[in-house]
Parts: sequence; C-alpha cells; structure tokens
Amino acid sequence: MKLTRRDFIKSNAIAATATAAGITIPGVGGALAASKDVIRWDKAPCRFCGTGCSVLVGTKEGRVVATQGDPDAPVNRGLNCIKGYFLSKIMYGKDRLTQPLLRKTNGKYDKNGEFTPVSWDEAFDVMAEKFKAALKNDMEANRGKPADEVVSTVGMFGSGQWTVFEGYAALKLYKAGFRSNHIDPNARHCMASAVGGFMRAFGADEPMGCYDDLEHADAFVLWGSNMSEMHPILWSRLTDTRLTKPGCEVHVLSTFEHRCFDLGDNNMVFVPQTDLAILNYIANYIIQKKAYNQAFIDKHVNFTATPTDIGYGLRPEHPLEQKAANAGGGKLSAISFEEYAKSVEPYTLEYTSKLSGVPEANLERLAKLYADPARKVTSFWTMGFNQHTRGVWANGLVYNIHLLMGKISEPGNSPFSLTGQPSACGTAREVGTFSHRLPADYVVNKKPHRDLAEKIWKLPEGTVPGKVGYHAVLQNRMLKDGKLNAYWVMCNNNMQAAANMNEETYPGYRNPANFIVVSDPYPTVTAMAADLILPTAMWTEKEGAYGNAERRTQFWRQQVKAPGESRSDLWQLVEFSKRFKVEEVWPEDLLAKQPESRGKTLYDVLFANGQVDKFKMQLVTDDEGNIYGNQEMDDFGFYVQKGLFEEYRRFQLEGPKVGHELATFDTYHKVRGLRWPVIDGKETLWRYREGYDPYVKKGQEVAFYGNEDGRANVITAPYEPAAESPDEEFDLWLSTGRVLEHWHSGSMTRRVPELYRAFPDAVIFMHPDDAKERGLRRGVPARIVSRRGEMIARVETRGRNRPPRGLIFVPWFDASRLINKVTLDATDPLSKETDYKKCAVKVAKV
Amino acid sequence: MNMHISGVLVRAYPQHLETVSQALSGLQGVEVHGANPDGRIVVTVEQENEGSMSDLLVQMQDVPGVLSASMIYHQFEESGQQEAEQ
Amino acid sequence: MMGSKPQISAARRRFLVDMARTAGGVALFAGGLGLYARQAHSLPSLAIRPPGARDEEQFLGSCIRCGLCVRDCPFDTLSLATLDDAVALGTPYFTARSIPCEMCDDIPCVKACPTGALNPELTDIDAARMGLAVLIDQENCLNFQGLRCEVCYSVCPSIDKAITLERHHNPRSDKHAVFIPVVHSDHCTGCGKCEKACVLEKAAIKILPMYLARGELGQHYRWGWEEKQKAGRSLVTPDQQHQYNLPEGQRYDYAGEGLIYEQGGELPFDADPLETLNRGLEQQR
Amino acid sequence: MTGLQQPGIAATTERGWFARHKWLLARRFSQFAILGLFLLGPWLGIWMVKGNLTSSRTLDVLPLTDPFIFLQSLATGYLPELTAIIGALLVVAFYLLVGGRVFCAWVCPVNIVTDTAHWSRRRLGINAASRLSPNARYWLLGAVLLLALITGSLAWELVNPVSVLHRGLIFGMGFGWLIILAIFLFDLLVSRRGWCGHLCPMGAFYSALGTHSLVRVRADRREHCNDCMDCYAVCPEPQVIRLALKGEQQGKGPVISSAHCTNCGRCIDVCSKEVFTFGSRFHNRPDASRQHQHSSGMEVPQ
Repeated sequence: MKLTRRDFIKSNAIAATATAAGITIPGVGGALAASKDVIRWDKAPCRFCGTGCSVLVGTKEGRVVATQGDPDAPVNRGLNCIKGYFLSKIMYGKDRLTQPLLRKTNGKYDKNGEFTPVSWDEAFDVMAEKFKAALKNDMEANRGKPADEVVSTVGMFGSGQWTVFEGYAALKLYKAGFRSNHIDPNARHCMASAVGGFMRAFGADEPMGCYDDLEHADAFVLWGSNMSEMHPILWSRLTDTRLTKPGCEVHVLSTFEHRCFDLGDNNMVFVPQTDLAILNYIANYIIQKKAYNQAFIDKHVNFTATPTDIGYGLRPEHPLEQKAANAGGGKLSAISFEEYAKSVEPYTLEYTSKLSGVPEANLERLAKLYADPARKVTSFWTMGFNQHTRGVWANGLVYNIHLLMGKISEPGNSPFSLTGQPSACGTAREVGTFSHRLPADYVVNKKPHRDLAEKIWKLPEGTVPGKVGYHAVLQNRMLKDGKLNAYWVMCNNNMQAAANMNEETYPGYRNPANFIVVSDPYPTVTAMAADLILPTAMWTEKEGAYGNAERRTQFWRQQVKAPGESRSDLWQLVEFSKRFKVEEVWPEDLLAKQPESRGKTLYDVLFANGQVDKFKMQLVTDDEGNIYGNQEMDDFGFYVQKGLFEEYRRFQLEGPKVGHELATFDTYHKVRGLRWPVIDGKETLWRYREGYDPYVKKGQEVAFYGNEDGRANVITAPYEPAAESPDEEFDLWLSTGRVLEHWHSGSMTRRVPELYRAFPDAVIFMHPDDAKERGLRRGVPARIVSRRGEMIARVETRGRNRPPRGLIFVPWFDASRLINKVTLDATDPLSKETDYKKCAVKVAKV
Repeated sequence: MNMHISGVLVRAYPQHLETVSQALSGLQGVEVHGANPDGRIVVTVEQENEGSMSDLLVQMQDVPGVLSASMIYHQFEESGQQEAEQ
Repeated sequence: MMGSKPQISAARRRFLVDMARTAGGVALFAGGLGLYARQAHSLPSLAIRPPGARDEEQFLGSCIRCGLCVRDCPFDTLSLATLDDAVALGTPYFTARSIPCEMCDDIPCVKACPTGALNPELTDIDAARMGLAVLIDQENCLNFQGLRCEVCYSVCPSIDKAITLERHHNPRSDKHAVFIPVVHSDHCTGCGKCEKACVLEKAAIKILPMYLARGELGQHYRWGWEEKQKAGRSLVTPDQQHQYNLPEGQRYDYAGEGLIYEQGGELPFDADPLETLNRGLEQQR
Repeated sequence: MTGLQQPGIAATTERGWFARHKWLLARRFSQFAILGLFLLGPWLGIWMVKGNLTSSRTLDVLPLTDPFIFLQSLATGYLPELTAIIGALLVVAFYLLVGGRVFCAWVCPVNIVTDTAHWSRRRLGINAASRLSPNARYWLLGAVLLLALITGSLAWELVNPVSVLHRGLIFGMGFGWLIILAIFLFDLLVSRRGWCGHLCPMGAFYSALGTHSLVRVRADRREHCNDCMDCYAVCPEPQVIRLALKGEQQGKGPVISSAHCTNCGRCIDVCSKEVFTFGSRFHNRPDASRQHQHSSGMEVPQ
C-alpha cells in the first residue's frame, strides 16, 4: 500500500472530521484532535530490564507526559517497579544531546580536540572517511582470501537494548556490508554464558519455560540472582506463589545476603566460585540416592564431558593463560552415565560444605528438593552464573540436575535463565548481533549458515566472512593494540561497563590509531571518551520491538519526535550505509558474482534491495484511529521497520532450523506480545514438550530438537578456582552489580531526580567487622584498590545488602565512581563473558 | 497542480442518510468515508482551487435531505511542495 | 518641714508611679512572652530534633541555642531555627525531606552539646528516637498499589528492623504480591532517610515527632500474647486435655488446625482415565 | 546643645583624632574580632571557635558558656552537664575580674546597634524621650528568670536581641532582623539609650555580676574638669559619672564604682582634660585622685 502525500492529507482530514462528528472510522481516527487536548495512550514495553513489563505511554502535544502500568499486560498486569514508574521522565534529562559533536581543533577533526557541534553531513563525512580508510586497508589485506579468512579493522559494540530492527540493520551492515564480524552486543557482558549453556545442552538458545512457571512451581531456587531488585515484578509473582501456594519453598544462594533472603526458606551464602561444587553435589546426591529419572535419561539425555583447566579468557600472554592446559577448550566428548556419576562423586556433602562454607543441613535440604520427584522446581539465575569465569559450565551444571530428574520443559519444572536487558533475547540473541552469530541461531563459521544469509539477503556467495569476530572484551584489547581502528558504539555505555577500564578500555578508545563513534542520547562516560558523538533517539521516540526473557516479542510505535537533530540508531545505520559504494567494501571477485550491484551504495544493496523497501509509506495507526509518526519512514520513504522485520523472519521460516518462528510484523502491533515460536498464530509456552510444542511429535513426549538426535547434553564439569582470589595484600572479594533504583550505568535513571535522590551514589556494602578492622565506619569514604585501579566511595555497613566477612559489593551505576577501574577483565573462555563478581581488592581509609 | 483537501462534516436527516450519501458521492472530488445512524456523514473534498471548494460546499448544502455542511479541516499545498514530498 | 511635705510626696508619687509603670510594663511583656513561650512548646510536625534530644518540654529549658551540634554535624543536616521558622527560636532541628540524619556511629552532635540537652547517655545511635516514620498516605504509596518501589525500605539504615515489608497477595493482579512497608517503633530512629528518599512528589512516608506519631494503649488493657511471652508461660494454669465427640476418621485439634479429616490414602486410580486404560490388563493385579 | 551633638570636638582639637577615639576603636576591634573568630569557621572553614555567645568551644578544648542563659536553664529546673558548668564558671570568673558590663561594651554585638542609634539620635537631634526607669532591667531580669521557672523553657531566648543578632550573624538571621530593627528604632526614636541602659535583662545580669569587679574607670584628674559635659553626652549610663567626677565634696572617691558602668572608656576618649583613666577599684579615698594620678595610668593590662 503506497501512501502518497495526498492520501496522507486526506487521512488527516478524515480523522479530524470524524473526531468532530464523534464517529470512529476504521483505519483512521481522531488523531489530530486527540494530540491537541487529551492524552493519547499507546502500549510499549518498559525500557529497562529483561522482565518485559508493558506500560501505556501517555502523549500530549508531542511529549510523553505520563505512563501507567498496562493492566492488560500478562507479565505485569498494571504493575511496575520504581524505574518503570519514572519511564516518562527518562527522555527529558536536561543534558540530552541534540546534535552531532565532533572533536575539533581549528575547525578540523582532531583526536585531541574539543567537542564541537557539527551537522549530520559533516559528522558522517568524517566518519565515512575514517571507516573507508580502515576498509581500504582491509581490502588490501583480504585480497584473494576466501570468506573464512577475511579480516577487518572496523567494528561495532551494540546492545541488548537495541530494538530488533536496529540490531538486524547493524548486523547486516557489518557482516554483509563492511564484511566484518567484529560486531558484538553488550549482551556479551550479560547473557553470553547463558547462550553457551543453552547451545551446548539443547542446541538452541533461550529458555524452554515461560513466566507461568512462576505460578506452577512448588519451589524456587535462586542461583546468583537477586530477583527482588533486578526483576522486581517477577519477584512479586514469585512471592505471591510462595504466599498462596501451600508448601511452596524458596531457596536462595548468593555470595552475599541480599533482599531475596528475606523471603527465602533456605538461605545460603557460599564462597565465590563454589557454586560449581554445590551444583555437582546436588547431582551426586541425586545419583547416590538413585533418585534420577531413569526413563527420562534413557530417552532424552546424552552424557558428555567438557575439557577442564581452560584458563580465564585473559590476554594470551597472561601467566594464568600460559599455565592453562586447555585454554579456551570446549569440545564435548561423550561419556557413559557411570563415568558421569564418577565425575561428581568427589562432591560429597562434607567436602562441598567445607569448600563452600554452606552448612550441611542447608545443602542437603536443597539437594532433597531437587531429588524429590513429586515437587516441581524452577531454578532462576542471572548474573551470578553468567558473569562467571566458568559461566557456561555453571549454566550446564544446573541443566544437569534438571535433566537427571527430568524436571524440565513442563509447567513449574524449569531451569530458567533470566535475562538482564530488555532485548538481550529479542535483539542480541534472536537477531544474532554477536561476533559469531547470524539470526535464528545460525553462526558465521558454518558455510551453510552463511549461504542461507546470503541467499535471503540477495548477496553474492562469500560476502559474509566466516571467521568469528572480536567479542566485547577482545574488542577493547584490539582497540588498545591498534588492530581495530574504526569503531562504533551504539546504545550502551561500555567505558563504564567494561571491566579493567584503566588498562584496557580507556587506552583503547584514546589510541591515536582509532576513530571512535558513540551514539547516545546522553553524555555518558563512553561519549566522553569518543571522537564523534551522535545524538540518538530513545525508547518511544522511535518505533521498536523488544524480546523479553520468556521469548515474548513486544512492539511499540513511535510516540514522539526525538529532540533536536537526534535520530534513532536505525536511522543512523541506514543513513550511514548511503556513504559507501559497493566497490569500496567488496573485492572484485564478489562484484564479479553480482555485476548488477556495481556502482550502487550499500544502502541500495542492503536496504533498498527490493525486499526491505517492499513496504511503502503508510499511515501508522492504532485501533482507535490515532496516527503515529515514523521518522525513518518519513526520511527513507518506505516502512523500514516492517521491511527489516519481514526479511529477518525469513531466517526463521526458510532455514533448516525450526522453532524460532515469529508472527508477522502487523500482528505484533496489535497484541501485547507473543511468545515464540508462534506457529499458526499460536504461541508456545513450554518448548520441547509434547502437546505444548508443535515440533515435538506425538509419542515423543520430549524432544530437544535443537540437537540432531533430539537429546539434551548433560555436561560434567568440575569445580575450578576463580581467576583472582583474595590474598594477603588484596584481602577481599569484590562483587559488583545493580540496585533496584538504577538501570545499568545510570545514564537514564540518574537523570530522574527522584531516582537519583533514592540512591544517589554508589556505596561499598561491607561487613561491619571488616569495616571496623580497617578503621572505617559507616558513611566515611574509603578507597577500594585492586591491582588495576582504585575508586573511592562511602562505606555502608547497614542496608539492603549484607556481605559476609571477606566480601564487598559495589554497584556500578554511578558514573562518578567507576568501579570498573578496579575489576578484572577475566572472562569465561567459552562464552567470553566477563566475571564481574569476583576479583581481589583491599579497602582502606582515604 | 495545487491541491486543496478538506474534511467536511455533513448533517442529514437520518431517514435520508443513504440517498444523501449517494448524492454527495456523485459530486466532483467528493468522497464519503463514513456515517453514523443519527445522520452525521464524514466527507472529504478535493479541489484545485479555493473558489471551487466553496462552490462545492454550497452544492452539498443544496442536496435534498442535507441539514448542514461544515468544514472541519482544510489543507492547501502548492504543486511544487507536493512533488518534493513525494 | 511642713513646706517640704508636698515636695516629698510628689517625688514619692513619681517614684511610685514609675515603679507601677515599670512593673506593669514588665508584667505585660512577661505575660506576652510567657504565652508565646507556651505556644512555642509545640514543635511543628515536620521539624525533627537531633538524636538524643530530651523531650520537647525539657529540651526548651536545657538547650541554650549555641549551635555546637549544628557545627559538629558532618552532613549539614541540622540548622538553628530563625524567627521565621515555626520552631523555637535558635534551637536545632532538621527537616527529613531536605537533609535527613545519617546516623553517625559516634553521634558527634550529642558529643558537642555542652548542656546535655542532647542526652549524652545516648551512645548507640540505634537507640535514638528523633521521631517515628509513619506511612501516612497509603493511597498514593506505590507499594500499597503493588508496584515495586520500596525505596523507603531499601534506604532504611535499620532495614528489616525499623521497616519491614509485609507480603500479601495482590487481588487486583491476582498473580503478584504486594509488599507493604511497615514501620516498627522499637527500631525506627526517626532519621528520616525514608522520607527523604520517597519518590512521590510529596512523601507518602513522613517522620513525625513521637507525640504525634504514637497512640497509647489504655492502662486498663494488656496485650495477652505479649504478657504471656513476658511471663514465659500462661498467666493462668494451662488448659487441660480436651475430648470431643467426632465421627470416624476425624480429629479435632483445639489449639491448632481445628477439624482434621484423616487422609484416606491414595486412590488406586490415575486422575487421567487414559492412563488407566492404556496401562493394559497385564499390569492389573 | 550643638556642642553636645558632637561631643569630643574639644578633645579632638587638643589631643588629635586617634587619641580621642582610642578606646572606641579598641572596643570596636574587640567586638568585631570576637564576632570574626566565630565567623572564621562558617566563612573560611577555619574552625577556631565554634558555637556562639551562649556557648562556644575554642580550639576544641575551651568551653565558654553564658552564665545568664545558664542561670535561666537552672531556673527551668534543669541542671546542665559539666561542660556547661565549667564554661559558665570560667566566664563568671572573667567578668568578676574585669567588670560584668565589659560584656556589654566590648563583646555584645547589640552594642554596635544601640551605639549607632545613639549616634544617629544625636546627629539628627532627636530628643523624644520616654521616661524609663534604669531599674526596669532588674524587673525584667526577675521576670525572665520567673518565666523560665514557670514555663520550664528559656522563654527569654525566644526574643533576646543579643542572641538573635549574634547567632543570626553566624547561623543565619531569618526574620531576626526585625527584632534588631525594633531595638534600633526604639533607641533612636523612643528612648535614649533605652535598650542597653534601661531594659536589657542581660545587661542587668552582667551589672549584678560586676558589682565588685577590679577594673574601673577613675576620674583621677577630676579637678581639671571644665564642665564641658562631653562625657555625659557620650556615656551610655551617664548617671554613673556624677559621683566620681563631682563627689569630692560629698566625700566620694574618684572611682566610678557603679555596676552599671560598662567600662567602655568613651569618657576617657572624649575628655579634653584627660580626667578619666582605667584603673583599679582600690585607692578610692576622696583625695585619692591627686595621689593616684601619676602612679597608675592603667593598672590592668588589656
């Protein structure tokens, strides 16, 4: 449906007249009148965590003036947490960036110059020049190389807070356009270990269960998840079940006492890293008591082992990596059940209790719960498992327990990896904006997968490079080493978020060989370290889609215009692609395969390709007939979001992998989210279980169809120590994390005065005796020092988090106190996700 | 080509709603988009100049069964602008 | 001498008149001031005294308005009342919504007080009772509506003691719990962090002076359960074993569950008839 | 009367401006220096003296407490802590020595206000005067203490201009200016030296404290008096001068022994004949003036 200017005006005329008449005309309505006097309400998912609450956004005179919890949303039923309560204020911080800013001296770009306002044209000119220089080098380097040897010096750090469309456009621009796999999202910091766990066990990403497990479980186990603060609305659902369901129990494990302990029936504070041992103890218990579900194991499970002593994902020259026998090793080898049983045998109750510091009674109670076939158990975890140098192992070990018992893929029996970010699932994982991924669980290092991508994208064979790109932590290292030179950071604040800022991130950004572009709505720490800052539209200033932790995809329409010259990340990506001729990025042999692309721009090839631009301009309306803007449609002349989404869906529909199907674009604008796979218009609540999942054939009962043989992998892995543990000098564990009131680096929530007041500055949560021993008392500033850097904050010995002796907890939201100067950039060698929960520090008087 | 587009609210006797709607549709540049049973009809009018627009309004009022016709919305665009937008 | 008599009496009269005038003036002034002073006794409800402040009556007699407590407060929490404040002129107070008390472990303000108007016997800040937090507006409190705010609870220095969250089923959403913040006077110091942090436009939780915040139980009544706990046993001879007339298979627990139906044991059927049918006859005993 | 509008003209011409203002300057210096010490903290962050005149702590060790407010607090039935007791005793000891009303002339910030009112009154030739008994202050003093007793609170501190001004300058004034303005206008328009000389119960308290103080103004050269009346014009408590200056015939000594004398030294400044000096309360025989004038110029060093 092509929309002409005439049609557009006419629709407005109809809308206005119909409003005056008090008539509703299908398709159009009283948008114009409505926008003037009354608040117009429309739905949108919350901007913050992975829970995916839905809100109604109230707009008046071009401004979001109010929000309300959506009473019809199944996730939150009208409720919000305190961040959601302030959603309407996040876009209106006084220091919104409204025009591009370039470092300049004497009117010319200079890496050491002052930020100066420039036009989009100038910004993109300079940016394109830098990218082209890097791409030219890459072309030289790649001359004659096959696709799986192609290298690149351009990169991007993206986000699990990108909309689905933005992630997809970025992925396409980089992997197909710039032929660089150096694109990774900040979800690497948050969900990569979970992904690793899913892929290794089930061959398909994302949870099998859904939030309804919260009502169906008889017991909950929290493994390294402070749900009370980080998933507040889910926590209130869990709490309600605990309150209303007779016999319901909550078991909480953490390295420090937090607010979930309040509800917990069995609370356990364990020594950092010993969760690995506890998980194995439970498996051992189940086996010793012969409580495992033999029938389930026989039919649905394979037993495997993973290489051990795999290092800590540090730079290869680091002594720990040199020492590791199988650095980075992850190839599974098949073992028998008996071998598996033997591998967990050392984890006796006594040994585990001693190692972890958790009393035997508590451990046994937990093990009994899992081993009781009559009780449905849902395990939740978030960053405690994922930000872990053995994160993939830990994820796997919890699946082991559920698989041994067959407590999986049915209502209430659910190992449930909770997601941190609003679209870590929807964008980072499903679209596949990781350095090794393509949409729908396909990966770049498999030729058939690349072939599929190239076919869908109508690009010549060999366009997408086959080598896995630089992951998040490696990107910073490569920036520092000068091997990544043109770099675009979008929708995240990685200077504040990445570990070991002093030694890696900052030197990387300021390396004179590099050109750093940061797109952000606010002057973040990352923006401060950039060379070019692009002002970005946020949340409902653009049309978007997020996918939450229970596989629910939710859409929203653009409610208001972004301030000044701000443009959405999507606009920036698409607009920037116009600056590149295909000849500037593709070698001759690719061009020869597709001569019709000669002379075209990347925009023509990637976006105006007859596929993405298939959906012409149209009015965006809701059922009430309200009319919404769409900046990208206005500027590019077609329905960009719809085109991208429908092209993206082809990955789910046309490839060999099944079970990722999304509904059509138009459907999502009408519903309050759907849980994929959506088959014949029907959502899937529990995957892999007959009756619930249409891909499980009749009589199969359970099928883990992500793996070829339909079986899930039990993967044995031992306890191995952390990368850095407290010693005599650095005598405390440091764990970092979030607080309820602030979202991530605080760039949005710290600009809401009420939230800032509620939790103004980061503090050091520590045990009162540890404080006293160091001559500190509550409220005084203290210095946290590690081998890498230091930070000063006030001591808090009371309050919501109560660390045991020997551990401190510091939230990282505070841009004026950067705890990541202190943290260690050790990662899980398999998932490459940083362990933000463990490093050694000392705390002293200032 | 210049473009005048108006939204007009026509009130008619409810019992003549159908005949009025048909009559209106017959007029040059007039489109009927909807009506409700109490006699209110939503109409758009498209003309090249303002003069013919006002003539048309008068014509509409003269249609048998029409009580009133009032202009609710009016937008005018010059041809150049129109092309640029397209 | 006769001649001088009127003179003396004139001087004397003048003296007497002056006396009377002065005395009258002073009495009038003193009366006015006295009334004003009585009025100033009632501390306005939003002004909170520093920790250790004696009760208002005695405080106004013992605080000499020197401001040393103000000076030694490391957080600029305290200020001295000026004429435009409703607080007795020159006395120290703080407004929780602006700057609350940070509850220093060493309580420097109390140490600074030369007269003991801030009672030096207060050495544990947790024992301070500056006022009492009261969740006044339950209709606007986000947590009462089921939202997850509880900022007041989170910032409380005596979290889980002074403010706890009481969990209830949320009948409106039917799936969620509500977390009701409840203040406990035996731990609340009245520091005001909760009022300061309340994210509403106007705080739903406020620190009130004790005299406004507390009710008082009549002398004629006792909480039975508390008396029992204090005594460590029933105040009156413990109850005897009761016997009941009951149908077969039922018990009655006087102190606990009430009527109990004895479990009849598992039924020999599956809930799902298909299970029974598909099991086949060979499984039947 | 014009001469009395600018008393000390004669002294200036004969002894020079500086000599004629010596004690006034010293006094102003003292008043501002004391205020300054309190303000160093809040203004510059140099915390030598904390608190205010009602109670202070110097260099974190020396406590000083105003005995008047201490007495009121006692009257409410409250016994202050040891710190306050020590502080009050130290202050009492000091004023017993130098004269209670030295507080009024050398320390009290209201003195600057009332002096200004008095000076303006002279300059503007305002003569309106209501008859107030100088003893009214004692009535007030009694009333203040009685009020403390009855109300159990420091009622006087609700209006006391001395603490309002001093505390206000250090901690913030608010509408306290109104009370100070009232005092100023009262002194200017209603009663000459009305506040300090007649009403202030604090002055009354310090008068009582200074009845037997050592340091006194003496009219040792009273025989040189040329009856210019300048000293009467400037004296805040003019009734105290007469006996010492003109009492030789009545067998009175040259020491100004009235407890109301504030030891301000203005009479010394303005006298062209250098009749007055600071000295001790001893040697106060009627003929002491001639014997003493050479031996003691200033017995107690400042």
